[in-house]
Amino acid sequence: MAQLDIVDVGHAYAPGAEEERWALKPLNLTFESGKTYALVGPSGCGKTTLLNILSGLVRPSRGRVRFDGVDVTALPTKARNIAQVFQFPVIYKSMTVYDNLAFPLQCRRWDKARIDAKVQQVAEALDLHDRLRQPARRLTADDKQLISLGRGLVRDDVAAVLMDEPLTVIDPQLKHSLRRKIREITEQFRPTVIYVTHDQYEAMSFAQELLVMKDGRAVQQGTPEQLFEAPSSTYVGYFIGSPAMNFLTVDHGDGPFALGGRPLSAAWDVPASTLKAGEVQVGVRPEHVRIVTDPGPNTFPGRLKGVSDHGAQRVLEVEIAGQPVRAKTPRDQGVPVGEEVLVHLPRAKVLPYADGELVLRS
Amino acid sequence: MDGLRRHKSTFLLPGLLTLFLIIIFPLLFTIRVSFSGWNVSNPQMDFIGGANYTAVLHDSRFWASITRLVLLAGGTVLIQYVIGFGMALLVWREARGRRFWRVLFLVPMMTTPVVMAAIWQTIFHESLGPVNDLLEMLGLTGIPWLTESGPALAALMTVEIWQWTPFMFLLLLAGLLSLPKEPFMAAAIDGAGTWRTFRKVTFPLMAPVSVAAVVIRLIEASKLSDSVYVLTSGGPGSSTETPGYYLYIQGLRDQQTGYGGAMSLTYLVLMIVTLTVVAALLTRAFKLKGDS
Amino acid sequence: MRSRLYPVFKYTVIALWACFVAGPFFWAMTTSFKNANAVQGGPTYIPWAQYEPTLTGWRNIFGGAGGVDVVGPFVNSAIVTVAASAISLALGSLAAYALSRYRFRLGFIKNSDIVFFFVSQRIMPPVVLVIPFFYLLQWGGLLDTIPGLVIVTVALLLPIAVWVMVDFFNGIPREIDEMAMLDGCPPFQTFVRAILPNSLPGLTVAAMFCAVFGWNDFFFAFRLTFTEVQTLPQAVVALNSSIPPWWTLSAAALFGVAPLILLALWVERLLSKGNLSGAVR
Amino acid sequence: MNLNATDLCLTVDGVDHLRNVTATFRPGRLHTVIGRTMAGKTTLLRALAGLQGVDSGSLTRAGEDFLRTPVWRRDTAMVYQQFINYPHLTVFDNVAFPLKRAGLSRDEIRHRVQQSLASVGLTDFGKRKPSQLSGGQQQRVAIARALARRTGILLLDEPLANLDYKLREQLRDEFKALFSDQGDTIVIYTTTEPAEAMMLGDVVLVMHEGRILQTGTPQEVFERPATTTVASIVNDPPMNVFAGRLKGGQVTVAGFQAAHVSAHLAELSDGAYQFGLRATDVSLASSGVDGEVTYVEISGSETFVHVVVGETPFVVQLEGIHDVDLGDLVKLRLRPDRLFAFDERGALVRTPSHDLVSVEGR
Repeated sequence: MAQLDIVDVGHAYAPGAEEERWALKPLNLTFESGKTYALVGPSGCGKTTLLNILSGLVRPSRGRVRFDGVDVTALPTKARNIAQVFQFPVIYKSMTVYDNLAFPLQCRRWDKARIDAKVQQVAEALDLHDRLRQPARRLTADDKQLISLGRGLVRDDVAAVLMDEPLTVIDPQLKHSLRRKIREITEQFRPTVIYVTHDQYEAMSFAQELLVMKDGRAVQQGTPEQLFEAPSSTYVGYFIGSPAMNFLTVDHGDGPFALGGRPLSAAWDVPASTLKAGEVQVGVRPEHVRIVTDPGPNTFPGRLKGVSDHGAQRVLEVEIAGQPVRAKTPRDQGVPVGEEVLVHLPRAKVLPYADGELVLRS
Repeated sequence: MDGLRRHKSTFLLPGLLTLFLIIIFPLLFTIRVSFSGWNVSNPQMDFIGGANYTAVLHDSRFWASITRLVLLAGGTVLIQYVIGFGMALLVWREARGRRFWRVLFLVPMMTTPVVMAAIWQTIFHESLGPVNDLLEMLGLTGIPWLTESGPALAALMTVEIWQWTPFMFLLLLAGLLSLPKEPFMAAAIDGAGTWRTFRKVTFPLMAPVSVAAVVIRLIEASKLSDSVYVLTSGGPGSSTETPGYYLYIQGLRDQQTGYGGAMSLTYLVLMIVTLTVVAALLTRAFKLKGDS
Repeated sequence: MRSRLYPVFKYTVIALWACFVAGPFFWAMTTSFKNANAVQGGPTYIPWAQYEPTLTGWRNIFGGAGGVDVVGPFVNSAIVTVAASAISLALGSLAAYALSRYRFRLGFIKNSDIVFFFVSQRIMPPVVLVIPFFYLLQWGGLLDTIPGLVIVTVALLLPIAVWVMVDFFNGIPREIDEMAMLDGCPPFQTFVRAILPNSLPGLTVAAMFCAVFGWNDFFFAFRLTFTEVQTLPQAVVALNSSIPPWWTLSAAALFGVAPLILLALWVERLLSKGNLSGAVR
Repeated sequence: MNLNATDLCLTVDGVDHLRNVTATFRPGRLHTVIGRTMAGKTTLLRALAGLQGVDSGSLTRAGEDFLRTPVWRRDTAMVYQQFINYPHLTVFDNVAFPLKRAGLSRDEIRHRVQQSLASVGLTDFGKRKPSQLSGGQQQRVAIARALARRTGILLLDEPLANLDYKLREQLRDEFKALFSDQGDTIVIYTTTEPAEAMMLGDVVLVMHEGRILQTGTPQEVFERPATTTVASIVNDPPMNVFAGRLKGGQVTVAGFQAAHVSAHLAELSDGAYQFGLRATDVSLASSGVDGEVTYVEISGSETFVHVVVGETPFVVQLEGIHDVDLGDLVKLRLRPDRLFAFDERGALVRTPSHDLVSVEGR
């Protein structure tokens, strides 16, 4: 297990392209030893490029990659001591499960007894110990993915385990259980894991920290809770959470914000001097929007436009001052009678955004 | 797709019937003629029982040609496979001018075997051909390639290898090009060297293509006769005769139609049985069944 | 782990094999410019330096005095190849489509057995077929005619077409067929409008194999056509008689294989684009 | 013209795919068929489309024996889970394909294709090939083709299953508008996701192991699930179902005292029951039943905490994203007033008291 440092790394597939068009814009990152990370973003966001730079498949146009302080930028995959789980399950077809797991150790010329002990230990954790003698090609796709993971885990010294959308070809039905299994195993062995996915569910359920990427940039890094509670940009607010965060354009003078002529206070004060002339928005999660019966501070008259029944929750579509707001309410709260409603936006949960970026508390 | 039963035959039947009609008449004809004494002096569909078959069983020239074919086909196909696979591996990925090499290595299979055999005949010519010229330049003595049985067989094999290694090369290269990248990356990550990667990754992944290529070549090689006709005419004596060529001599040149028919069918059954067994053995050896 | 000698080894092997492959062509090329004296004088390779090149061989094959005509046979070969390939592809892809999409069951006979029946025709040695064909064509008055030869060649090519196309169709999702039917196409239209347009790579590969095997057939032509319809291989082999005029033979041979050498260029392109991979699997 | 299925049965290789499926599908309604993977949903759609024969039963539409009508005359369009389009045709020609088969005039075709592409937001993509589009766009093309035909029957087989969750969320919202006005078309939509079924369906059919277990409005199915199986299928995460005893006004479950009985169960006689409790009705609290966290997953804006109490597993749904670690010891509070009671065989006995009451308007 190692700490991975990305120092000023950027990459362009077409040499000489201007920086705006690089697949990965120069960035600095640190992946701490023994933690699990997810790189998440839509296709083309640069997450796969970053993964390939870590695995040595792509040599970055600039910057250095360090594993535990050692510069590995110029080293090929083979010399980097990483493990990788691919989108499509990769196993050695001609070998048994046992031989598949033992293969990396055989390549390293470990002695037989040591290999055996290690393989047994890992197979136990993967729940494959009763199938060690079976030909690996007979296993189902999800078990094959576990073998791929296992081939990394048998090596005590593996620097990091990279996973490239490992659930892509797994039956929807089995995705949950495999994801759960992978998580349990990584909790047990604690390798440094970097997990690439386009699926927010997967990323948030799996990783301790997420790195949200967009257009070749790392937009925000943080725990799932941080991304949910304080998205650094309107993009993250949209990307993380379902339904997405509500964003309302507000008026700002010298005093507090105003929405539809009524004052709206946010979680923290934003000095007018920090705001340029650009658009100012506030963001509030649908989970935090409340339909109330009594007027009060941060409470606005709204118009109920529609109701979506999601089962245990309902999503109410409300319009405040001509802007749509969604509120997620528990089912047993029922649906308000009539069109006119009062909407409360709890002050502590209303975050200010200027030009799409969170305005930091000064 | 149920409810479409009426339509499915409309697609299949034209092709199936055409082939059936083209094949079935000759087959029935051959079966019938094999029980007759039809020959050049007695062109009649009489009935003489299994006499022709008894004669085939005792025809040592026929059985010698069968043995020869087994060695010839087995040997050349094996060599074709090894060279074809080797060349495909060499020009598979990074290689300077690989597209040029690929085209060049494909050319012989495109050329007409009999036509090229005629050229080969000039190449192996004892005094005027370049092979002996080359040997002499190297300080060796020339070899009477086409007039002594050992060298004649060697010449025949050389021509076969030249002609058909490209076919192996084509199938195997196409197979290699369709392999996914990931297993090779996984092997690199696991620390496998070149030889281990070949043995544990490339070769197993190529097993289905390999089996298909070898079986197809064996089928085609079992019919070897055109090149023999042009190159050695089965000679000297009958030392390079293949069953295909011997059948031609008996059935067509000497017009022993009845006897030739019996021999054809014996040969056909032998080939079908042998090739089926070989295909099954290869398939099992590479554990292709039950693969997901 | 690869040593520095590896590239040296690699390109040496490639070069050696390339010499072996190209050798006969080089020999034929150089011989085609010789005359009787140059051939009788023992093997020589380099024109001007070792012998004086002449165009006798090439003149002979294009109707020069005392030569042979290869243009007529060339045309015959082309007609037979194109016609037989076209028929085989049409019948073969129809049958292959049926075998790929529908389940057939006739007693113990299943789809795979029918595919095997098609492919197994390749095992038949031509000699087995040629005698009965002789009588069959004679009876139909088709002996020594182009249609006769086409029919026989179809028997040779149809198995190839079926073999390639079944695999190819298996690679096209069935949902495409289903969708076309839902969109209002009866089965035949489904095949023509939705499947065939997506099968070009497969058809190309099948056509390539058909062309090679059709063009290169010698045995059937040799036994079933004589004077009226001679194909190119026949014409060349006829030159290979007792006193070989090697220069003419070489020129004719090169002329006969040239179209197919061009085919190799095209096959390589298919290969590089990955179109052949599906057909091989 | 209703589509009536009666006692449809299909067994393939000894596995029952359809078991006595009887249902009436009505024009102008959207029917969602909800069930787990392999429940027989796809088989049902394929049987309705004529792509799959059945062993017995009948299928009629306006007096016509539909089972004898070939696929190409069933007036049916279908959208697959995989994004199926004609690879060789442009987007425009893909949508126009069925219209040309139907023999419409060129102007009419052009008009309809443009209208249809506009409705799925692909107006400017007509000249592209499907392979040049993203997965979401390919699926939109498939939907546009299905809509353009204005068929009597429109089948959608888990059309969102293979899309990212953000896209799924977006298309789900669009579908609501798209299918709200389908004139006389019978729309049948299969899904594994309760929220999708509830949100889109006018009628919900719950399918399991080839059978239709319950048919009703989303509300009926959600609030009065006929059996424990239905209850677990229509809730996401599945409803917690546990065996217990009712005795002297107390509910006991496998050794722990779960709850006092609230009013709605008061009249029930003592004895063995199965109880159901939605994940939203279990919470982590400072006092309550002791349990251990076995797994945590995050889905959109909710955290699902899997807790095991003794031997009984529970799923707790928390709003928002919370940091809970595997192995944490927690206390659960079960809401007694939200308990569903089923008999030992799983049939519904009582529902929580005030469910249907608070629902008004819409």
